[in-house]
Amino acid sequence: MTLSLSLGEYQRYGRQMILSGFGLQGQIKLKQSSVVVVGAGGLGCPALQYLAAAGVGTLGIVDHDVVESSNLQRQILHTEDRLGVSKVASAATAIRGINSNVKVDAYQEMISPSNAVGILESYDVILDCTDNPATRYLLSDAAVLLRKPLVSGAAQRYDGQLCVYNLGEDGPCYRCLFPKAPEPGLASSCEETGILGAVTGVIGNLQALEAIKIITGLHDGTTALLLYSALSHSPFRSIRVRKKQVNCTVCGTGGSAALDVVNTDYIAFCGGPTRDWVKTGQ
Amino acid sequence: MTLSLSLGEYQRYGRQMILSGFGLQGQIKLKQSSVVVVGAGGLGCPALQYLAAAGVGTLGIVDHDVVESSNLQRQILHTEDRLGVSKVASAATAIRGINSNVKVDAYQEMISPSNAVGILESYDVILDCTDNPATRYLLSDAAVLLRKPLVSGAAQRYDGQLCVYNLGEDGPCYRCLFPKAPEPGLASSCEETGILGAVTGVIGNLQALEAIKIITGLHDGTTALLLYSALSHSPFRSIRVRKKQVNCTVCGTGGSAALDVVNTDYIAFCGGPTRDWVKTGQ
Amino acid sequence: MTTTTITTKSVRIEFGGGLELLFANQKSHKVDLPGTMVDGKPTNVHDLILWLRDNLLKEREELFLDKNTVRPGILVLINDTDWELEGEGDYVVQNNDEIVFISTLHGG
Amino acid sequence: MTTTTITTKSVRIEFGGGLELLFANQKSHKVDLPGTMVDGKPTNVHDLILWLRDNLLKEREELFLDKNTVRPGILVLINDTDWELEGEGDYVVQNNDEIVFISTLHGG
Ligand SMILES: [Zn+2]
Ligand SMILES: [Zn+2]
Repeated sequence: MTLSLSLGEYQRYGRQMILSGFGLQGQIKLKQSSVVVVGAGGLGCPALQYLAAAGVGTLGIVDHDVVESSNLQRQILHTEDRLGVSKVASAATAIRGINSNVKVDAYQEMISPSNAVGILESYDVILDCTDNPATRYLLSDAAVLLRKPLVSGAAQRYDGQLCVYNLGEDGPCYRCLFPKAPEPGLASSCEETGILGAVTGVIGNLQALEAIKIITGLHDGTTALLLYSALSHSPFRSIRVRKKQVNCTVCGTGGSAALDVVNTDYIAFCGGPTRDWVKTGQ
Repeated sequence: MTLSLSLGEYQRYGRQMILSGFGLQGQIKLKQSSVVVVGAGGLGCPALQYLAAAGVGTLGIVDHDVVESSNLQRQILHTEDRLGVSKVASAATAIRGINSNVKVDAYQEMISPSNAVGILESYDVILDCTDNPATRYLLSDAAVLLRKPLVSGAAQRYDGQLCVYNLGEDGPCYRCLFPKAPEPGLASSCEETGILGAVTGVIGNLQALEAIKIITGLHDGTTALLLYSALSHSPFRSIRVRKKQVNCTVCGTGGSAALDVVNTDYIAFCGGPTRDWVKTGQ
Repeated sequence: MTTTTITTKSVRIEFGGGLELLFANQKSHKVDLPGTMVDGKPTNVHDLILWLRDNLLKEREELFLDKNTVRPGILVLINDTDWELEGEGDYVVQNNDEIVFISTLHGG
Repeated sequence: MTTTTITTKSVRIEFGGGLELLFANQKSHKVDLPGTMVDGKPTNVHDLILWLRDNLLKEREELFLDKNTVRPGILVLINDTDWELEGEGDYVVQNNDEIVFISTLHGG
């Protein structure tokens, strides 16, 4: 573990190290920390960008897909000359350009019940930058099992949502808020509903910020749901949400013990296969 | 004027073109539009990134400075291998990577009373991504003179502010809200007070979004001031602000006629030279 | 001699996350609710949900309701607070309350 | 027989944009203001500003006040509205009002 910084690091990070409540300790915490970003798309790109720039020591990136033309409108780490390249490789290249001190672990695979715990367990904070309900339940269950905070972002059309699940002793998990999955077909994807790129930018950026707050100890530890509506005169709304639910089937009393991520069929739980816009997209 | 799109453009921008209220017309408006971003730093980088990705036809970038190590913590278009390169050239390179269809005009000079009108007059929307009061007053006065909306962002420490000035018939200018400049020394800069990179990201990103809303006609035309405080439990607050002030010395009745940007000493108006953190920074 | 007092409660309703599409694509509504139900009990959020179905919903009831409550994936917010903290459907609606129905987003 | 009623107004005060540094580095304050001033007039925002100077300000008055009002660059917000729309200093403070003092930021 590195407990001091080089002169170059002082120069690079000085602007944030002089912040009250941040300091040298905050920078060292970032350097020693690891964050895994699941999904290197509209939310994952801005999140990775600001996590790398801030000096997070290790970044994991999980995505099975390759860069396509329709991604470039919002997935701002990917470039025209990396069309056809895997998103994790493209994002890793971009991150190296910003900050070569960051160690990048690239997982070019789809997160699934069988690989989730193995991939996620070595990171301090998990970012949900994915695009479908089944993966959101999977990541939440895995975060509960691994006792890690899950910074969850979502964006569709002109709207976005942000919440940190499984935070501290009494923070709720995704299932505490949404015990039953929505009907398939109601969970529409970006391809079907459209998305303004800058909306994913705002939410992904805020996900990076929440992760940085958690790592450096700047987070107040309470759970709030942030709602964003880009066309509204008053575009942001912060909601006070329930605490961990005693009767939650996963994080509630006796829940965790029964948790068996590997053998849960998340697709079936969510009512069958939902359309994968990343895969079918164009 | 191009009134249709190529197949490649349909593919690239499809996700936003299917949005209600956006459509083909919205995309064509973006393509025909031009936005000038003054300052290619913490706010300018994310703003440029999302304006380019969305397909704004022409982007102007104004900055006199070169990329330094202390910038990389938040100025996410600049890379380690472009240290020492001018910020406008570095940003232009990054934009070309994202979207080679965007025409980039790079102005490697400091915006000043003598060049402001000449640079800004050919653009539809002006983004204030600068870092000192004198330039903020200059850009506001020039925007009034040129009758263009000014999307103004600011960020320090963990806080940010966003407002669109000079919007529509009765929107206020910066001077309507702040007729008198703050005392020098009270207007502290990023170097003195510190800045968390992701905070500039959120505000710069929102500046791009406001510009896109204005260009595509999605903006509701009312002026609000958005306050952002990253560590707060309820981090955003939207404020209803005054309309254009009749007695404003610049945009009020008889004000515009008297406006003489070229011969105004903005530095003196703001109480003498303020420290330029970009220049002195390290 | 009997006196009949008709009381109504004025409530602001907001829909988000796509739910507005079921309500004439309008996000914000101002509605006047009966102060009490036919059984004499004061109007609660459960009553409000059924009232919205009968009076404001334009299409596809199954995207809003499931077994007489909001369908899974919809969060109800009472004055910027999760309704679970306020008693869920049993919360008695107050004059000038703001009640938000928001569908969770999954895109990214 | 005379009755003296002491009325106070409870007001939430927020400081932002760095102003909190002058107020013990605390952004949020709950204060009880006298309901009327010595001249018998109800307490307005101008009175509140002077009251804050006398009771809450910890240092460097010149960063908060200039000629008995807030210094240039500070915006006053009354219940999320620019005070200019509410009568500025003449606005009579109401119980439970939230008044925000925010310093404009210039960084980027
Ligand atoms: Zn739970
Ligand atoms: Zn004006």
